[in-house]
Amino acid sequence: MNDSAQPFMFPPSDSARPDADALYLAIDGWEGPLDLLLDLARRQKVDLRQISILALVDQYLTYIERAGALKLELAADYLVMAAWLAYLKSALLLPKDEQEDPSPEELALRLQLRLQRLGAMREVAARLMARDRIGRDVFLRGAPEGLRTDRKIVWRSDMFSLIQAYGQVKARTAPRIYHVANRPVMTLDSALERVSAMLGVTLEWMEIRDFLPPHASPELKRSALASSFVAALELTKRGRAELEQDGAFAPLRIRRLKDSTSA
Amino acid sequence: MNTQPATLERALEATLFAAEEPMTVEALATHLGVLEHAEVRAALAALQAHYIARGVHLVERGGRWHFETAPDLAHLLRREKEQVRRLSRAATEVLAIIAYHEPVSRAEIESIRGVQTSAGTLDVLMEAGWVRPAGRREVPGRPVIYATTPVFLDHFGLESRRDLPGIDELRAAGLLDPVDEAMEAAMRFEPDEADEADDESSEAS
Amino acid sequence: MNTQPATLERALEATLFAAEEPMTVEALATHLGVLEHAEVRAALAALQAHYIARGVHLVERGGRWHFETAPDLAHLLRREKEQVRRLSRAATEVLAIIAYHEPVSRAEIESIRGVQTSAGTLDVLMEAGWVRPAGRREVPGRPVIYATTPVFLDHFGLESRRDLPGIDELRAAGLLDPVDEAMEAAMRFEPDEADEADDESSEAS
Repeated sequence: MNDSAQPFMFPPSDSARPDADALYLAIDGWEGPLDLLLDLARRQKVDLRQISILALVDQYLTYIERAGALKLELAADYLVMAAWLAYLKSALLLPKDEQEDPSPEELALRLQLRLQRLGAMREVAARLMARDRIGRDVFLRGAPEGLRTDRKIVWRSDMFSLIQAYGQVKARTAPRIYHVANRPVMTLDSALERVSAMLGVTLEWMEIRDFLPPHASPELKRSALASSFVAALELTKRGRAELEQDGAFAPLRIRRLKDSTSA
Repeated sequence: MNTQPATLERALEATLFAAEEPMTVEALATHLGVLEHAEVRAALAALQAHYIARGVHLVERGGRWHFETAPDLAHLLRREKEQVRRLSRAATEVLAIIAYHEPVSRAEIESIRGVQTSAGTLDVLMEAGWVRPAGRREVPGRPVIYATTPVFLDHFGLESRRDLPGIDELRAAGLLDPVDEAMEAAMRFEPDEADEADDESSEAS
Repeated sequence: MNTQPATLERALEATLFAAEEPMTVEALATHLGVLEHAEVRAALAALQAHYIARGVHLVERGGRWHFETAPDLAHLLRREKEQVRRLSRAATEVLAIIAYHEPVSRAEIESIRGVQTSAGTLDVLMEAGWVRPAGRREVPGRPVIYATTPVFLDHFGLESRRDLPGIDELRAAGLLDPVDEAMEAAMRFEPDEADEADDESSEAS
């Protein structure tokens, strides 16, 4: 009933790893060279500081021999350890003066210190595992409601933004009215009348600009020029006048055809 | 400080605490190896009394017992974190249109605004509590129509919608721009559009 | 029957009952909108005292607070099927080495154990959430170093690493020092050796 409170699932043990087993000795919990030594040390039931490394090495080598006899496949590090320990044993048995550096005593001490440290760790590991553990000895709430933090947005605006926005909408979408200013123009009819009248005065060539009202505003002058030009074209078409121009943008001249008066 | 709780009371307390589901008296009795159901019932009653003034209550529902948060503290489980955010321009326009023309349908809002209105904009206004659906217009399609709420009046410091300045007052205040400037605004349309897009995307987030 | 619990005490009780994870004083203060952490701490202490004799306890582990069942009721709550599967011996040793030596590199773990540590062992501990990589040691090769987590403290009912069983004794005995250091100390073989050992333990602590 408390399944969810126990996320701590472990594979049963490292020793269950199939491919590691071939070169891995795991008998009665022995896992490696130091482990094996440590276990042997414990079986002597003495303080590691007092233990005879020589005796320990003896036991280890005996064990390896026996294991070999049982046709167990031994891990390479076991054999290295065994070789090293055999050397250590022989060195410890040799007279002192023939020894090299580091001395076998030093090696033995180092081994002892390592065993001591590993022994200490194994002991505290066991004490740690024996504590009141969650999911085994103590249990958490089975069905906690859970805490949730909802983010809530508080919108903010103000009167001015509101009426300003409305003003903009109204302004943007108001019907658009276009005013066209009443500009001074000379119509084609009045230009025709004016040009015809002036052509009647003389038979000489006259520049078309001379037909424009002299005191008109620039806008009216431009309108009059355009109208007078069209009027000149119209009169020429009717056969009442002729036009001439020396080149592009050169002054445009107009004169009455002689016989047109009779016509 | 407290009277020592009885052993059975402690056992029930721990069991119900660790239980993933509410438990019946029978299940509790079986679990704890107690033969007398009456004993369990009495201990449950004592436990319930103990928790009556506390932040957690022991309750029975349909014959099953469990711990739950005291009803007056339920709000602690759902904490709301407030975040103040300014209304986007698009949303402000829609809100203004609703305020001035209510009740209005979405199509009407769009025709007044002259711009398509994303669905999120109305959602934001309803989330803010300023706008509510106010029925349907009895025309083909029966569109939902929207109106403002008292919360809206409150937030904007209005006694009633009649307090909103009229068109003439807006014009007097320079808020209703003359035609030429409206033209200009229309020409500016592109950058504005980009602003709105920004606003609306932030609303959605 | 009981004195009325204070409002903050009730709020903390409800919050910690409902919480899915242990909570720090800071998280509790934020959640409940209490400004003074000292106030929260005081209320937690009162709440802890209230629960001391009950079937459920309020505990602090690595600065985070949670409710759990009383340890003496373990026998009532253990299920037929063990919920915490046994950790392999290799994994328990590695865990102990990390906890007592942290932060520690894999090579250092191996030198203590005298055995190669299979990659799976550290994985298992990290998957359980008890161990985490804690940066790299600034030595050649920059090896990753490992340390324990608050979840580790939680699971093993430790308020802090100072509560690790026997850690003071191990430190005093120099058993947490590297072999090389111990070798040097032992080889010096001087009468004031005891003094030195003391010095080293005080340095280490």
